[in-house]
Amino acid sequence: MIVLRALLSRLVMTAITLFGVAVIVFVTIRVVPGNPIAMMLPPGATPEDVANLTALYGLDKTIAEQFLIWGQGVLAGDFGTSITTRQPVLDLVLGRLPATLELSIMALVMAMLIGGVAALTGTRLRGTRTEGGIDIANGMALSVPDFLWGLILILLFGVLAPIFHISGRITPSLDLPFVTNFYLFESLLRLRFDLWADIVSHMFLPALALAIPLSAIIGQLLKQSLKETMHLDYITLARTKGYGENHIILREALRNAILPTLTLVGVQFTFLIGGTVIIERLFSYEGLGNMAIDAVINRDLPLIQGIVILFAVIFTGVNLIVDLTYALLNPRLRHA
Amino acid sequence: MSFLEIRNLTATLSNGMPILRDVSLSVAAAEVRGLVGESGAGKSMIGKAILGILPRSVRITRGEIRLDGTDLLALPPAERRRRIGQSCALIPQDPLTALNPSRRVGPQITDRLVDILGWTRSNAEARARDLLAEVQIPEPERVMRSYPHELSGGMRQRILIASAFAAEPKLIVADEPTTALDVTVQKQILKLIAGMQARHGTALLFVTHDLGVVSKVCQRLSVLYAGMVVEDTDVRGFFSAPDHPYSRALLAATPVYTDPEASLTPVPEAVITAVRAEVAAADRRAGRG
Amino acid sequence: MADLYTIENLRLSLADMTRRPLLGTAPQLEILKGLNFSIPKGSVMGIVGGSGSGKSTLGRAMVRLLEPSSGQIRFDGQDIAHLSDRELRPLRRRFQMIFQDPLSSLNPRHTVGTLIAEPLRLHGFDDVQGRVGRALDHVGLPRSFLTRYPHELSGGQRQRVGIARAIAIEPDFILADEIVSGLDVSSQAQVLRLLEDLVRELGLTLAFISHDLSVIRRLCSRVLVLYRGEIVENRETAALFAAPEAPYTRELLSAIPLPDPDQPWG
Amino acid sequence: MLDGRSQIKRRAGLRLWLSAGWLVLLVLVALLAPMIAPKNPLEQDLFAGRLPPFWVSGADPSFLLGTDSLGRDVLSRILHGARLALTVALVSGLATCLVGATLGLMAGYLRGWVDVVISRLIDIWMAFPPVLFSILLIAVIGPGLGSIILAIVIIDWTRFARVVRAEAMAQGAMDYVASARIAGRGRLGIMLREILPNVLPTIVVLLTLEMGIAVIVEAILSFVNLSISTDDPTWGGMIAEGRASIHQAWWVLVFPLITLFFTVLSFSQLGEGLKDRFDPVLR
Repeated sequence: MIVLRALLSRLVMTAITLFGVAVIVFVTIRVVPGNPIAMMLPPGATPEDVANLTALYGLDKTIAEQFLIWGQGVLAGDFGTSITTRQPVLDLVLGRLPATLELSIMALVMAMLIGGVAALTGTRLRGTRTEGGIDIANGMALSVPDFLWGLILILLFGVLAPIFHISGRITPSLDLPFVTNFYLFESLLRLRFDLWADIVSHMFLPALALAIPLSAIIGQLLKQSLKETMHLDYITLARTKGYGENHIILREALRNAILPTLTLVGVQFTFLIGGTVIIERLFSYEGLGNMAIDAVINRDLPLIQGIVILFAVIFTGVNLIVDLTYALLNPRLRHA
Repeated sequence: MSFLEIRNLTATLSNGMPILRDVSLSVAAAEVRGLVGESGAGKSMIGKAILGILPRSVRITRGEIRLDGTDLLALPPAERRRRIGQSCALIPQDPLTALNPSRRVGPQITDRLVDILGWTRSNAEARARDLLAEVQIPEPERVMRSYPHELSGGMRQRILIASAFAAEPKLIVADEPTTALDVTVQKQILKLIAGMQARHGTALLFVTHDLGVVSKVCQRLSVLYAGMVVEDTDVRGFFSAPDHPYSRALLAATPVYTDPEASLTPVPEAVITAVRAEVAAADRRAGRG
Repeated sequence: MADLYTIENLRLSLADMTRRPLLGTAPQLEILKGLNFSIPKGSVMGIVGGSGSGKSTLGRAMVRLLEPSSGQIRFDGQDIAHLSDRELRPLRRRFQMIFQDPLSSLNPRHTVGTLIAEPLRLHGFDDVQGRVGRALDHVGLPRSFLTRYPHELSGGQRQRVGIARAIAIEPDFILADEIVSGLDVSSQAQVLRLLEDLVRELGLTLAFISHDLSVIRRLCSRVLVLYRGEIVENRETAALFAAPEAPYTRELLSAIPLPDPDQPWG
Repeated sequence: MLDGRSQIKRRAGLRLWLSAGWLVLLVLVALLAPMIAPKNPLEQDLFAGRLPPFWVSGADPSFLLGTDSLGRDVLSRILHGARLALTVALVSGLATCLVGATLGLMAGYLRGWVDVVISRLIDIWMAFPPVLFSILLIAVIGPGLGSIILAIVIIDWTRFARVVRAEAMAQGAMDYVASARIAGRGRLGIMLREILPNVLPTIVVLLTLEMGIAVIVEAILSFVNLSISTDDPTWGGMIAEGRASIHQAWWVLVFPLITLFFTVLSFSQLGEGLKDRFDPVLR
């Protein structure tokens, strides 16, 4: 019963967060000094052109009324139509979402691999020069943001030693048999490894750029958590039982050290998704983030709102999942 | 031939500060030896040195630890770890952190029997059930399937004692096993440990700062100050007339409710300076030796 | 002799953090279940009990670090159980506390001098430096300690700074919460002897919380035995040790291992 | 083998000096840019477009680090760009720190409804991708130095609030806070005298980190050309142009990137180095 009540209050909080985000983005855009419509019409437009376009988008009503109309629409799944492309916002957004999700998941996997290996090696070789080296690398990876890593990777592997593609999501010339927009996964399902390799070659550098700072955070958190766990009595006890260091780290310490790191990875994952905005722009990768920048530059209000709300839904969704997995994995809570 | 023989064991911190100073002591088979001293006296360091769990910053610079005739310090690490795993066990201090929170209790008792001693799973589980019964834990079956957080502090300490005796080790190091417990629970645990030690005939090295506990549980004791053994005698002799002035001062400082006036007398300054001089003399001898 | 503290039907419940669900509020756990006792002026009251007996919670309620759920706490005649922080402030000077863990009760960022002087300045005392110096002398610490940081001192020395801070402000009452449990036997004896002298010299009223009856035997004139939030015995010290009435007190006494191999330890 | 602690001190000392050195150099460059820049950063010379750095064949030695596609001197533009970067870093870093740390301290110590409101705000802010939020704000309040600083403060205050709140809560449980209450100190006094001094080292690290992040945010904004007016030399603007002509003129991207890299790194390592200084135990 307690878990149900906890879940309910968690959902209420999620709703408040989403509502808060919606209000902020809705008001921020409309507090524009100038009139957004005026900025979009060609210079020669007459005043009544401006008037009926304003009416069309309901911008003549008060902000509160607009919010209500828009809110009802959103709850019914209608996010309004994009000003620049005249297409429903929902279709545009859901069309680009798979690309961003694939990139984020690939970056997360990379980050967990790099961070995990760094933490385990650092723990296993405590006190040696290697650990010192890992710490310095971690420090640098952490303090330099994904934007710079993206540029560095473009220079290194795009120009100096062109191994990977540095722009776009797939070589345009190829004919695409895909039904969904999940190119990476669908190419695997269709066993089209040629296409898969091409897509990976396009995604590798942007994913790595996103993964480097995240891997440093995961690496440091996991190593710190492992270090604290290694001092506990049950680890000392395991040593007196005759177990070797590797067994102790992997079989006894890791499972307890991972739990606290997991919750923070959840939070960092949402920053990762946020990070795709600039990385997709840098690699001209056709994802949600890239579209968001264009939407803002073109003052496409409905599209901006749609994208921001979707990001917020992803953020709160990921956090919810992380909280639940933490509860399931942690034996103490599992019996709550 | 005594089962455990420590000769001239000397250890220092990485910055050169000595932690153990030329410690020599021997423990006969089935003997209960107390290691007593104030915090920082190095008593638990000796236990950790034997079990090979010294903190990374402490290094043994000289001496031998002979277990059943073999000097553990001369063995390669893997061999030494296996030898300790087979013939020694630890009863830790804090029952709340001595059991892995995300593993069930059963495997934490049987894993050593199966992985290190090569028993079959069924024998190991049968052994675990017997030992849990011996430490008076009701429903051993259910307890083996439960997680540590579902059990009380006292219960967990019993499980750790059962786990230590399960492998029939020849030597058990008990590192302040009851300090974290209430005095009423401490009494039951101490009686339990003493009882099992007698039944299993295991040599027991009992590390504590509490002279009362030593008088109840141990046969012989070594008193330590700043990593140096200042006195090494049998319990009855010690409590009737301790030989070393520091031991006498320690006994006089211990609170005793039956004699409020005499107990709790602070250790005189003179005794401290004298024992410190003794330590300095030992350092000079060791420096030249 | 008038009573400094009179406690009537004191109840206190706290949220049980161990059973707090992932997000909801934690269930309430009653820790003090209706306590009635009083502490005469100038006496040293021992409060003993195992872990979970509520002795620490009682202490914190008496110095109003915690607000009780119900009941009265009369300090020198005035009920302070439900006063607001503002109303409590003028009274705060009169009841002080010494904590168990000397490391966490001294702010690592302040020097010993500041730690002792701060409360004096707060309550507008004059000649602050003089009083700080005298407090250090009282607890047997050299004046050179004024500029030292807590992490540079030993456990025993830190505890003396805690005592100096409490007595500097000339309180009527001091609560000592397990102040020697973390210390070695030698510094334990020194701190307790110091406390004994201070009570006599300054005419203090003291509440001494401990799980160790042997320590209480020496220091306290009366003893309160707590068991799961209830008082099971409240007796004059000598009488309690001579013939304990409550079964739990008897069990506590018989469980203590005295440093004597011949003592029958049932 | 060096004792563990002095080894940490040696490495921390090195890290502190290197990062402080770079930042001092940057401040000097920012102040003296007009005097020391070889060329006028805005002066275009279409005949001298895309000249490589001096050591590459075909270079014009007077353009030490080469020129961009409009023939402007890369070195001079980097030197002038330093001024904007530092201004943004210092001003928005301090402002964000002030707002975020104060709210975090209040939420962490006062708890109650203050904590609920601030935590809810933090949650909402974290649901907003920071880059998108900054671009949106700039698009709304218009480009310019003031709006960049305002945008950074509005977005990044949660970075301080979250950490300071957690630390203030942990401090709140310590006995020295209880003993301050016993001494009769009020809540504000406890926050400033007891809790803040212990949270300061963390705030210092976050502050220098935030300065680094501010420089990056400015670079990103000018990368999507939402920063100051376009012709003013900014590192971000140079990077954007360098990215576009990466195959023809790699140096237009490389040099501002290196400068940005060392600046950000120095800010974060400075924070770590200062933190050790603040901790009396390590001192």
